[in-house]
Amino acid sequence: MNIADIINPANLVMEKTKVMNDTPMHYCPGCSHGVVHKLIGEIIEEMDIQDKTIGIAPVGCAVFAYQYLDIDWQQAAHGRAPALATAVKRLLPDRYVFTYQGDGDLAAIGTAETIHAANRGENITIIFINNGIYGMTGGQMAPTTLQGMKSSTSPTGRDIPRNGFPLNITNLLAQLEGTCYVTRQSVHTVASVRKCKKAIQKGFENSMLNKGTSVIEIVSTCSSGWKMTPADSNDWMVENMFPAYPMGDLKNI
Amino acid sequence: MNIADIINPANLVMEKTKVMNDTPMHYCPGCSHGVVHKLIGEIIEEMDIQDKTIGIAPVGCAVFAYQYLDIDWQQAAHGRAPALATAVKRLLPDRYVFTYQGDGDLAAIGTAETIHAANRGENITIIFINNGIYGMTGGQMAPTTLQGMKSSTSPTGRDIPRNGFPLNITNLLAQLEGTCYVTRQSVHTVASVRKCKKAIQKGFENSMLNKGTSVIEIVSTCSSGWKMTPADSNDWMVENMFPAYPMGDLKNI
Amino acid sequence: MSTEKKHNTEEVRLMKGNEAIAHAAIRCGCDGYFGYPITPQSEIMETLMDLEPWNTTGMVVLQAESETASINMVYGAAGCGKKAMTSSSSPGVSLMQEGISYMVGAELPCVIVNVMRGGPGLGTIQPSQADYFQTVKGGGHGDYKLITLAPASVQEMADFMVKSFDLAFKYRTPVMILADGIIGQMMEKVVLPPFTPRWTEEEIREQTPWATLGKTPDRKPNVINSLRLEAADMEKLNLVLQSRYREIEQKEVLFEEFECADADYIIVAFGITARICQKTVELARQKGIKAGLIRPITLYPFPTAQIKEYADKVKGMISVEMSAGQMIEDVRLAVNGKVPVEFYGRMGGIVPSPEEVLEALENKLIG
Amino acid sequence: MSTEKKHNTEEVRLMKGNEAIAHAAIRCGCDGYFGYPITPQSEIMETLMDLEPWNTTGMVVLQAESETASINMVYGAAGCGKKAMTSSSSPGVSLMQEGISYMVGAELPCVIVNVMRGGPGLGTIQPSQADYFQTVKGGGHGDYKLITLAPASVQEMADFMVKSFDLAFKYRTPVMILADGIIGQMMEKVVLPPFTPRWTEEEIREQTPWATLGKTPDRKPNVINSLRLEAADMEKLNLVLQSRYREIEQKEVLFEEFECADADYIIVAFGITARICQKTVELARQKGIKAGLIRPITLYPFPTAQIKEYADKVKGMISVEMSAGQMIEDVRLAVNGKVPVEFYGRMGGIVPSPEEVLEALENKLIG
Amino acid sequence: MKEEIIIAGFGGQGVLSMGKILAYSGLMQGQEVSWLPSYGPEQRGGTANATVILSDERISSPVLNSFDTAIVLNQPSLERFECKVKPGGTLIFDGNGFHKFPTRTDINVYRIDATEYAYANNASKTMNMIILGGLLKVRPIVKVENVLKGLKKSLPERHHHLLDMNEKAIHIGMDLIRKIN
Amino acid sequence: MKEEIIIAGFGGQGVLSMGKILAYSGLMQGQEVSWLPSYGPEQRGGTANATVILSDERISSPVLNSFDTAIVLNQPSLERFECKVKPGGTLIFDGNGFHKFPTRTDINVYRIDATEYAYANNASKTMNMIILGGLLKVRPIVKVENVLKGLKKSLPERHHHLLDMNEKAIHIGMDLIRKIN
Amino acid sequence: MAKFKGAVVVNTERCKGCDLCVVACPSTVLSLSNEANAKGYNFSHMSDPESCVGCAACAYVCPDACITVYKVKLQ
Amino acid sequence: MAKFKGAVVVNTERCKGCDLCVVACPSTVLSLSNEANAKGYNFSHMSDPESCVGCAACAYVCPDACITVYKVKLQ
Ligand SMILES: Cc1ncc(C[n+]2csc(CCOP(=O)(O)OP(=O)(O)O)c2C)c(N)n1
Ligand SMILES: Cc1ncc(C[n+]2csc(CCOP(=O)(O)OP(=O)(O)O)c2C)c(N)n1
Ligand code: SF4
Ligand code: SF4
Ligand code: SF4
Ligand code: SF4
Ligand code: SF4
Ligand code: SF4
Ligand SMILES: [Mg+2]
Ligand SMILES: [Mg+2]
Repeated sequence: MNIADIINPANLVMEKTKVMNDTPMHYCPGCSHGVVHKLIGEIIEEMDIQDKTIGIAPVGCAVFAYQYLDIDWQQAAHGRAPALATAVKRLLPDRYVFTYQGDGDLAAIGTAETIHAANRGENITIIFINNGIYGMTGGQMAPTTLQGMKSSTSPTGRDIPRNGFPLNITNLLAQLEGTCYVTRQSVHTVASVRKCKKAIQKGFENSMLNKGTSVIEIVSTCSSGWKMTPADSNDWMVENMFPAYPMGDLKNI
Repeated sequence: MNIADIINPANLVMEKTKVMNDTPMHYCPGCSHGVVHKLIGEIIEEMDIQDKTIGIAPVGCAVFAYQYLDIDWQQAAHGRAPALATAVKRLLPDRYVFTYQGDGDLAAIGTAETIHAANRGENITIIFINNGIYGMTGGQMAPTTLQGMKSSTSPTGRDIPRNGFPLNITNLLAQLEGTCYVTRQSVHTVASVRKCKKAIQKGFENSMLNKGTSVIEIVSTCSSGWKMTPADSNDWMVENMFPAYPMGDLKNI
Repeated sequence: MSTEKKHNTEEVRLMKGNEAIAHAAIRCGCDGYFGYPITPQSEIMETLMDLEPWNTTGMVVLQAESETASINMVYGAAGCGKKAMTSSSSPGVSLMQEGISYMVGAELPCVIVNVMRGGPGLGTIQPSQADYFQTVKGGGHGDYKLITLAPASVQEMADFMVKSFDLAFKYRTPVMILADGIIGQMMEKVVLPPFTPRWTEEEIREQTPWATLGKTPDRKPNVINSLRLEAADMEKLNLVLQSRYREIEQKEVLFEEFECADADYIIVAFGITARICQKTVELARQKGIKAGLIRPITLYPFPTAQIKEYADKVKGMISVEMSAGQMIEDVRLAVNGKVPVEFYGRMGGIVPSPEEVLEALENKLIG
Repeated sequence: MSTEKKHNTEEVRLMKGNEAIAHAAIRCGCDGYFGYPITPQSEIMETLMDLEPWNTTGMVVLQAESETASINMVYGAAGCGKKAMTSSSSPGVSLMQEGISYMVGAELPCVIVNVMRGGPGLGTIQPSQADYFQTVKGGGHGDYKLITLAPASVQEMADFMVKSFDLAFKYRTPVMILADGIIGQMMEKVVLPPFTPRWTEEEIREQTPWATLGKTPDRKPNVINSLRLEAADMEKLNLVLQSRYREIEQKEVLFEEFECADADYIIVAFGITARICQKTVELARQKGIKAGLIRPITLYPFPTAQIKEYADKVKGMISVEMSAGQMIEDVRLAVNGKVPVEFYGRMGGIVPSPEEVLEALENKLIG
Repeated sequence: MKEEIIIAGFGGQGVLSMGKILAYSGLMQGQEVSWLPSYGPEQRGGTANATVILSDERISSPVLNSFDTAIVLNQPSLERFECKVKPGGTLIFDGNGFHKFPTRTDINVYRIDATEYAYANNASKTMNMIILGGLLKVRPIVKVENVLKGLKKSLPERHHHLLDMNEKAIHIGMDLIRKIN
Repeated sequence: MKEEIIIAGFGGQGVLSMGKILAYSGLMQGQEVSWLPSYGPEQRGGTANATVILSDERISSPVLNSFDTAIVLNQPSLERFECKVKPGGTLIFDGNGFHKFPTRTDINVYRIDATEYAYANNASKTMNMIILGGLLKVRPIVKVENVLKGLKKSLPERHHHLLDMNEKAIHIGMDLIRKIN
Repeated sequence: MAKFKGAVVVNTERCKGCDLCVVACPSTVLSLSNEANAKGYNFSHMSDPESCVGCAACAYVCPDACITVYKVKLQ
Repeated sequence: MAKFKGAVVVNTERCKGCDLCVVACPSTVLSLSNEANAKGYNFSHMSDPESCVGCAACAYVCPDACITVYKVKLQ
């Protein structure tokens, strides 16, 4: 059986979800954002909720998310996505409302909005891409940048006394009574991609069950900011990010 | 022995600290703010650090703290006291720098500044007056207002689905690696006043030991906001606030 | 039903300006209020919480964690084609400047109420008009204008609430109601606007086809967004906005005249100050001074043409404000050098009296 | 010692405007920088982090969690009599408006650098001058003015850094350096300012007796504060500020003229636009059009008197800006109707070319 | 007819609600009215006041510098507002706790010891109305029936049984007030 | 003398640093210089460019609409900048990956296959300098010695041993470039 | 066992009559006066001075720092 | 035990040559081409197509959703 015979719609195993359009993504080669976008698109397709989903895009590399996933989007001011999502969900309670935020967006400038939306138990899904750096603006230190990790504003590595501790904001969110599901995932292997997809889907489902806020942190790579190849970034992430941000559910009620 | 004989400097047991001046405080009768002011004044007098202490006043009923304690003060924008304190302490590391903040100031609008200062482990002391209400502006709901508690913006009582959960921010602060001492106190009895004073003093001392941030939450009353007499407020606090905000050290390292 | 009963009586009521805002918001079909307490306007949210419109019209009322959150909640709600509003006072409105600029850029309608107090800084809670520049020239970044209505009575607080939403949706822009501590706090007679139901989802789809309600198969995704990576695209967005502003300047100017027909001297004043200056005009006329008053009701669009016209007829004008002199620049730009334009103002929460304004007019203009 | 070695060479260097800001800040004895990344000015903090001044001058450099935190850190540092600064770009500066108003009210000196980008909203990262109103008229609440310096070269980025701190402390006011994406990003030759040590605590006590360094027995407590509960007190504070502004308007105006002596037409432009318009003047002169250029260097205080004087000599003026027309209002207020004042501008990050400005001048003023 | 009134006292003395009742009364008899409170934290423990205007014509400025009538219920308010009464105008004070007394002779000064009366008769809830009664005795600017209508309008229904008590208080005040100059 | 240059290509092709080296070279020979990059996220994956001006006089506008010389290293850059070269000006392109080629005849068009050369000779680190060499062959706006001085100035000391290699690359570029119209 | 006798001085002009000292006193020494101070507050005073043991409980809890406490040891 | 044979189609114009599919493929089917696409990226392609088992690992990890996977069961 030759290849041309295999490549036949009848034998299709996997293809790009229809919720994702053909616009080439602006992300750097190997960027985790792309994988997560794909998963969201697939979930929306599989749950058949394209007409019921409203995404809130951050300011960060994912600011252009609206160019790639064919759903309705609002682009929020830096850090304020949870405030937008709060209002959207309260006014349209039968819609799936999710925010998509980076670590600068969610854990620095947006700290108050994130914590208060989660503490109010807004029935939204927060997808949190923690790549330990400000990708969009050229690789500055993020709240989640690891001790000793280099960035353009910590060129000799994050120094605790000067720059403070890496902020494990997901731990805090898990503490809040308003959250129902808080989990930490990654997308660097087939298995992790599969698990992550399930987690996001659970977050989406929760938002219709009046259970409160779901937070899916996805520990991610930023090969540009980290100045490594994508493959090396994955290895570095496993070795360095995972100990600080361990995989798994923090809360599931 | 008659009273006139007893009232004699030689027999003095307790008087107003000299760090507190003679300006009458604007607080409502029985307001906890007054007791805490007094304690701070006493500690500054006893530690003999009047010339080394810089207080950061909030926006809230304590906005006028600078009128009563004879130390140098900066009056911060609503919620931003920890940002001011960060800069003051970093530029004057041999000074005692403390913030004095209400629950609206610290746990609502100032959430991000509070969490990040604490997470950076700024060597400051945060004195946090949690009276479960916005006293200054006339008794609106605060992040710490209890479930079912009435306020001018929750006239039928805090309703979780609509207003969210009471925010136990001190629990979150205790989680952060930057804090060295996090405790919850009150000032409604002689014993609690004594304990609270020790806690504040420890916070002041910590700030010279390069240990990180000290947070002293003082669960307080606001008889005006709660619409009770001061004495009833104390009872109500013990019965209702303490279960939600239990007394004692959350962290002490 | 119970809604109508609760809200639809046409009687004359006595209430605070702040309360009137709250009542009128519910009655005009507002979908969501998001705010944070600050004196002297906290009664707006308090009244809403008391009226519990979520039980009647279904309006959402949410106390946010800050003004920054409030304005961004308004953004989210407005993005869904909803009638959303917030209110605050000066320092709180400063915190909204980024959000306001974003809403302009994303072409979103909303109503913002600023019940001004004396600044700068924490200042005082006493009334002021010193946020004129912030509102009218642009406190946020970038080129934009906010339609600005300046009520001078409790009745206008109620009426402008309705009008503001109309303008906001007509031009897809945030609209500011610029009041002050006095109008917010004082009680006067008011007839509340009639009850209009909130838009249904069908109406929203019709009225605001750009709203993010979920992408249906019949259309492309709707995106609420102020980002344009390419400068050329960003300039295009700006040109759209600017041409809209030209239209607004043509069509939406509102102002009131008092004794201007034969006036030698014209006072220009807005909001509560105009009420005070009306008394000044009366006092002046008693003294034989032919004074008149122009009250800009829309601060943007400013009644430039109308003032310009009077510049040919009078001997001078004086701008009276509770500020160090802000609107006077727009008066001067309108007059363009034809007659002297003087200023009288009080700052930091002091309210000028009719008598002192008369004195200023006599000293500065008549001499 | 190693500091002097590192910073004190007088050589000509090639660097970005943003880098020049960072170098000059260290050299002029800045005590603290607090900022949050945003394009197109992130190199300011990056350069500081790279230079590690904490090892040399002891300067504190801290990446804050937001612009709101940054400006309030600046407040805290300034309250201690320290030379503190922040930098950002348009949306970030909008978030600082409350803090700026507070610093004005508390009479605190500081330097804020705004490397403007196209707005409104998230807009574009391309260069813009559309934050003129926000800066010069008052983006925050209340009556205030910010001394505003508009550099047009990398050299001026360095020089104005030094000058800004001088002015800030002279008048106890925040000072804005209003640059744009081009000046921040381009490299040019620059001679850095000489090295000045940071003030010692004794010097601070002398220079800023109001600073909160801890209450010593010889004085009353120092309080940094913008609150005045009584309106009368708040008005007093405002009167102090206003009289200071009058002094600034008298003493601190800076501007540059180019070919104005015999000009029939004057272009008014600031910052990078003035550089472009200089070329326009050259092109115009080649064509026999007597054009000249006035470049306001201080946008506040604006060179009103100087422009007014030219209004008697020329046939018309044109304000050229990377905005929809903001500075033009100040030009018109100065000219006060004497000659026509036209406008040419590009928006949203588009930079006008010298040729198109010439065309606009010909069409609008001469044509 | 136009009456410009200031009512001032301690925060707890109910000066704001007294002003409101007056304003409602004006409303009931078809007048233009305005009520402007002092507001904000200075109320806390400190003093409060309300400016009330009742007029047959449109009210221009709700902010006043001088008044036809001043009702002052504590010492600081007397000191602040005595001088702001227009010549020929009316000053009413509750003498309780005063150590300095009004001195102007170009105005009509009345004293009403409502606090004392209320204390003695356990009637602190109607102290407001007693003073209002005193005012209406010397300045009958609104009819008592309209005051009661206004009260009815402004009180929640569950408090309507108190109307009688309030009417009585008005008459008590009318008896209690006396001119002292 | 005044030369207005645009250098454009993919983000990873080092166009910004090539511009910087040119600017430094100008600085070394005492000229006025300006270097203006495109900046921001469009660099990511997309294209980047730098405008460089070398002049004996003060430079007014650092922003240009037309150029004496354009160096384009990818297809989109050719499409964007070919039309912006002044008549009589110079266009240099690296043919790698191009499928459409320059068409203008009123300018001098040169091709330099530096990518191909670098690929074949494992010299990708000096690709910049090869192209710069090509430029200097056809537009000798700065002296090679000043380029090297500039490089020395802009490179951290630990990289100074690379100077030789860079000098060689310049000469390779001078050999490689050829006129194609 | 030594016995103590105490006395307190209330700064009556500063006192706001909040009653907290009254509640806190273990010996019911204090009560609020019928008289009001210039601010209109019924201030605290020793209505049963003989019972005072100088324990300072009143002073500890007083929010307005109005109470000065004296104490002597009774032989 | 049934065996599978697979094939993938890479959208070469969309591919950014990030190499993640190459690393992820359990059968080393893929490698980056020497050729660059219009964006300048050396795209991924099947250099050992015979080994493909259609496991879709490559597609799972591809950030740009460039890979379509086909699979047949071999009898
Ligand atoms: C108010 C404001 N401040 C700063 C910025 C600049 N900015 C844009 S994205 C960003 C951070 C991006 O980092 P992150 O949220 O981690 O997202 P990533 O790019 O890493 O996915 C910053 C600081 C902005 N646009 N607005
Ligand atoms: C930016 C801003 N928003 C709102 C306010 C109004 N305000 C003043 S104090 C306060 C809350 C006070 O509550 P809290 O912090 O709990 O202090 P408390 O008065 O209870 O001691 C608010 C909302 C303000 N001054 N500035
Ligand atoms: S900069 Fe980092 S986060 Fe942004 S697109 Fe590139 S790899 Fe992804
Ligand atoms: S309002 Fe509450 S917190 Fe404020 S002074 Fe009164 S009792 Fe204290
Ligand atoms: S000292 Fe003790 S006994 Fe005496 S009055 Fe105070 S609390 Fe009562
Ligand atoms: S506790 Fe203090 S303020 Fe309260 S009644 Fe006693 S003495 Fe007065
Ligand atoms: S389908 Fe599996 S075997 Fe085939 S190329 Fe992809 S990863 Fe390799
Ligand atoms: S993972 Fe996708 S983008 Fe990366 S090389 Fe493979 S096909 Fe190309
Ligand atoms: Mg990130
Ligand atoms: Mg509180």
